[in-house]
Amino acid sequence: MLLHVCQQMIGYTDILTEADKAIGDGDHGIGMARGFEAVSQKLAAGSYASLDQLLKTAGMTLITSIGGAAGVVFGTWFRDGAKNLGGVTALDARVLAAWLADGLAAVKERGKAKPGEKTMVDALEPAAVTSSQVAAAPLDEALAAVTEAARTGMEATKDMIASVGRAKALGERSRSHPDPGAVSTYLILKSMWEYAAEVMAPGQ
Amino acid sequence: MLLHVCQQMIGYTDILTEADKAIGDGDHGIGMARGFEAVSQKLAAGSYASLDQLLKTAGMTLITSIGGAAGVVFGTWFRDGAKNLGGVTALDARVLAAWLADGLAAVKERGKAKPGEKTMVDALEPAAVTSSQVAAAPLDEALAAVTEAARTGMEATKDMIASVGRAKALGERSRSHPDPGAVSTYLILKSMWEYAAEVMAPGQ
Amino acid sequence: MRKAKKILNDPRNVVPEMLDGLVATYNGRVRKLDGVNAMVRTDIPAGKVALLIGGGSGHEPAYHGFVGDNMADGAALGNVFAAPTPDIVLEATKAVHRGKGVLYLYGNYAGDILNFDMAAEMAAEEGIEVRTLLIRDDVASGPIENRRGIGGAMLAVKIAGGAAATLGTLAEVVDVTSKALDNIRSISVALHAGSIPETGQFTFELADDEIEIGMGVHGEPGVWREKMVPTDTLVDKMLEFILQDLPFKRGDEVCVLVNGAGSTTNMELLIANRRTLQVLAANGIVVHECVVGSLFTTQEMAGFSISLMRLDDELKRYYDMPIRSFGWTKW
Amino acid sequence: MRKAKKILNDPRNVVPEMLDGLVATYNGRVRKLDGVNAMVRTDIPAGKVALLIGGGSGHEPAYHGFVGDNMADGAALGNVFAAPTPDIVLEATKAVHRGKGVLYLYGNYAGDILNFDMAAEMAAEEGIEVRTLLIRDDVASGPIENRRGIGGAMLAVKIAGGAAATLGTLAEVVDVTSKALDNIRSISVALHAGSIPETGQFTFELADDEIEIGMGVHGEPGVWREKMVPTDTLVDKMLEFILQDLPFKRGDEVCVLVNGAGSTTNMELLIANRRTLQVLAANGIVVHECVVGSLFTTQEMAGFSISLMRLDDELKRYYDMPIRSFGWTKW
Ligand SMILES: Nc1ncnc2c1ncn2[C@@H]1O[C@H](COP(=O)(O)OP(=O)(O)O)[C@@H](O)[C@H]1O
Ligand SMILES: Nc1ncnc2c1ncn2[C@@H]1O[C@H](COP(=O)(O)OP(=O)(O)O)[C@@H](O)[C@H]1O
Ligand SMILES: [Mg+2]
Ligand SMILES: [Mg+2]
Ligand SMILES: [Mg+2]
Ligand SMILES: [Mg+2]
Repeated sequence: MLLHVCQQMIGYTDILTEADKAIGDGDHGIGMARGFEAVSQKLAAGSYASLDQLLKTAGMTLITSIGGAAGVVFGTWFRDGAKNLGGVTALDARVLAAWLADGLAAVKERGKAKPGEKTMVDALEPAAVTSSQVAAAPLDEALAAVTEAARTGMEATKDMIASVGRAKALGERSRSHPDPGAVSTYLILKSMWEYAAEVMAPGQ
Repeated sequence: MLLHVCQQMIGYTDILTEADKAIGDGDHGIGMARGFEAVSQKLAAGSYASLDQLLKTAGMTLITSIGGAAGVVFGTWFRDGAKNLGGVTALDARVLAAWLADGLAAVKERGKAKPGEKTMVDALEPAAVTSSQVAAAPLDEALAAVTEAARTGMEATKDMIASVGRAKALGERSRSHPDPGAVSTYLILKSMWEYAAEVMAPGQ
Repeated sequence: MRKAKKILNDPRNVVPEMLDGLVATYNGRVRKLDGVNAMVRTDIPAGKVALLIGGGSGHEPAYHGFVGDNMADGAALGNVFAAPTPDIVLEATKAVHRGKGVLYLYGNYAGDILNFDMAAEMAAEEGIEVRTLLIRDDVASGPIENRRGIGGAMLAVKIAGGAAATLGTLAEVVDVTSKALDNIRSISVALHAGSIPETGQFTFELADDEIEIGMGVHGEPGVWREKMVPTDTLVDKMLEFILQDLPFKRGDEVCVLVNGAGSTTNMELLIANRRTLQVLAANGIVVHECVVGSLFTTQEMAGFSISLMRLDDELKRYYDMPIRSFGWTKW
Repeated sequence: MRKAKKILNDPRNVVPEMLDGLVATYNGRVRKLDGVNAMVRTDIPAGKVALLIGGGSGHEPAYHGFVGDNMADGAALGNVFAAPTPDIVLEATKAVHRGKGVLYLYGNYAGDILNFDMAAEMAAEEGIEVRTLLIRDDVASGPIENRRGIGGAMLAVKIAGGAAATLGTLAEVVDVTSKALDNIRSISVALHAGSIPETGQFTFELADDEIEIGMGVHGEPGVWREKMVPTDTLVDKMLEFILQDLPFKRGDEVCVLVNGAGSTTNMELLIANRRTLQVLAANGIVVHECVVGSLFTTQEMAGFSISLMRLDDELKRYYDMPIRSFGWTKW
């Protein structure tokens, strides 16, 4: 599944470049592409006994390959989100909820961004909240709801004025454009959902 | 008359810029404008007892104000051309012939350019030759012939390959464009003729 | 849309390739760290307080070009306009540390803070004391905590480098550098954008007849946009912002940096410098020295910044020290 | 047609205004001559052989930015891309002369020769001995007598400056400088043109996807035009011309200058430097030192040049001397 996310995110480079050009410095697309390219190489290199090992490795790889604000932010989500996943080996809606909840907490702790400040937090928080509500549902249904929540949160960033990160400087000018990191957050979850629905579900 | 030449040459700035852009570095127009602007200010400043004093001053002023190759070349023509004009006070066809002949000689001596090397010499030489043939004619008629000779010489530079000066470097690429200095030479004489024909002649 | 015209190899390798070319200009006085985009001096004395600078690449010679004698001991390089990752900063930290602690000095950008802070935590786990100072010289970017680091950063690095080469403890170096930072003010003007090698795209658009005062090095918005104006009119406006901000007073002594953004000509910078000195003289401000050059660039961005640092005897002593680096050499 | 976007006052005053701004960066070590666009050192020792350089403006920091300690004693400035007039050169000559004669060192351009020669004649009339050496380092401009002076000129000025600061007679300085000139070779590549402030027009046109190898600093034609290529491919071609021209042989020792034309980024220059050193190493040529920067520009022209100077012990001695000037400082 993570491999699919990597491929998708690399494919979204131009969309994210445009989003960051509009309110930032235009490097978000190449940064995410660089990061998920590195993750897919890491995955190819070794096999992982447990899911938390996999996510921690992926997170650390994002942190050490993306750079900029996004590297730490998204890497922290992936890595620290997995800190309470014990040795689980399969992803289900409950695991997803824990990963998003702990990831969100860690990102907020690290980045000091509050909801409404036009960051990826505005997409990740609704996703985490929804995820905890559908923790008993089948994974593909849960991811469908979580993705929709992230999308709504991402859309909402259009009406926000950036007060954190590079885009902060744009203040008023950032209005009416979505936050690039929020877009990435939505696209990451969307890719997971696609995979769960199209690849895993049929198999179950 | 010289004042009229100054005004005209300043007016030709763009034509000369274009000519030098085509085969040189594009500064001939502003250089000549700078030079003749300086000359007209000199003229305004003081009055001159004799023609040779006037021309020597104008020549020295061109040398010290234009810069580049043209400053020395055109200044030498004006200044050294006047070296045998004793204390003549009025310009006639004979004086014109002496000024062009001595000026040409001095320019060739200083610049080492031979006819056919695509420089102002290719316009000045035919002008000097013609001038010596019409030395007995009225000034306006003489200038008409001299101007026509300079124009023909200037036109001929289109078929030449520059082998002297900044444009030299262009070699083949300089073909089919006239030499900017030759254009200036023609325009200077043309301005003198206009003045002789329109302003002086009627008065005589 | 117009793309940038540049001579490069694979744009994804610009940083390591550029770093090789940069290290080579040091004739062995600096080396690249294996595996990470960081460079450090080869001759850092034992027991020296270390100065580490860094940030995104693409601003050459800033920051990495200011590693050198009486300047920074090392630099951590990110990709173009992207903060260096924590592992790069950590490796560089270990490489420059000589037992007396490390001062992190860099511009106030969210990405840099997130990455340098994470590295500082890792360094602490390894028993390395790290102190951090943020460069916030751009008066056009709002209240002090929001201010960005621009051209004046180079003056801060010079003072910090001199202090780190002279003083015995990290705390003392921090004090002197803080004083320098408190006394530096800058303002910039942008004419056109620089581009990111990997995308070939310019980071912002500005009309052919427009300039923007206070625009950030990545296109962050400034104080206002207006039509082209003559140097003197523009410099007068820019200095108004700086002078009233500190404020600089009659009798103050300063050093001046007129910094080019990349493609702005030396001719324009020198003419701006001329006006700057006229205005300072008219305000009774004494100029100790003025520096003109493109020290902090944004690729081929056009524009320039003016920075002033108010000096006292202590700061002047460090400013006057000879330095030797790719970006700035003085004796 | 696209016009250049620049911040200037009246374009007709760029030279004197720029000169004011330039002299100010010297902190009193250089002064402007009254009435003419020339600058000279304030501390030229009695009995010193004098070195005078100059040419058209617009190439800053060349040439006038290379007046300074162990560099030139003075510079005569023309208008943008136009040789200085004889009176300027003469005034500068008188101001730098200390009884031991004056060396004129400048690029091989018709306008410069005509004006400096006329000044030399006037100086002779005043009893000042003048010797002239032309810089002809551009291998792309045909037979030696036609070759133009480009980036390598700065290496020649460095050697001449060192020699003039050290040796007792004009003849000796001429000998050393001639040897340097015989051992310098350069080649350039152009990406787009610079503009003339007074007309706002670019001096030549080059398609968005085209470069021209060997193109002169004023758009003089080069060896060939081609589509954009990667740095390594381009540098390999450029060095081929230089290496075979001297020719440089296995075991030769050289110093290297990778010079930017104006708006080309340090990043591009440093990556070109990296490849240059790789190629030289592969050819068994020893690099004594490499310098990367925009020392000889043509306004906002994009492109760069590579220069090599073959060294022997004598040239190395002068090359290694510390220098201090606006354009190049070394210790
Ligand atoms: N403090 C923060 N907390 C959470 N997310 C942040 C923070 N700062 C920045 N971000 C996210 O990072 C994104 C920008 O990433 P990117 O463009 O790759 O880095 P940079 O801003 O350094 O160029 C923003 O859109 C925002 O969502
Ligand atoms: N050696 C020479 N002898 C005669 N005329 C010359 C010589 N060199 C240059 N010129 C003239 O000068 C003109 C160029 O003048 P200009 O563009 O003002 O100077 P530059 O070539 O220095 O830019 C040429 O068109 C040519 O007619
Ligand atoms: Mg960004
Ligand atoms: Mg010309
Ligand atoms: Mg960035
Ligand atoms: Mg010229």
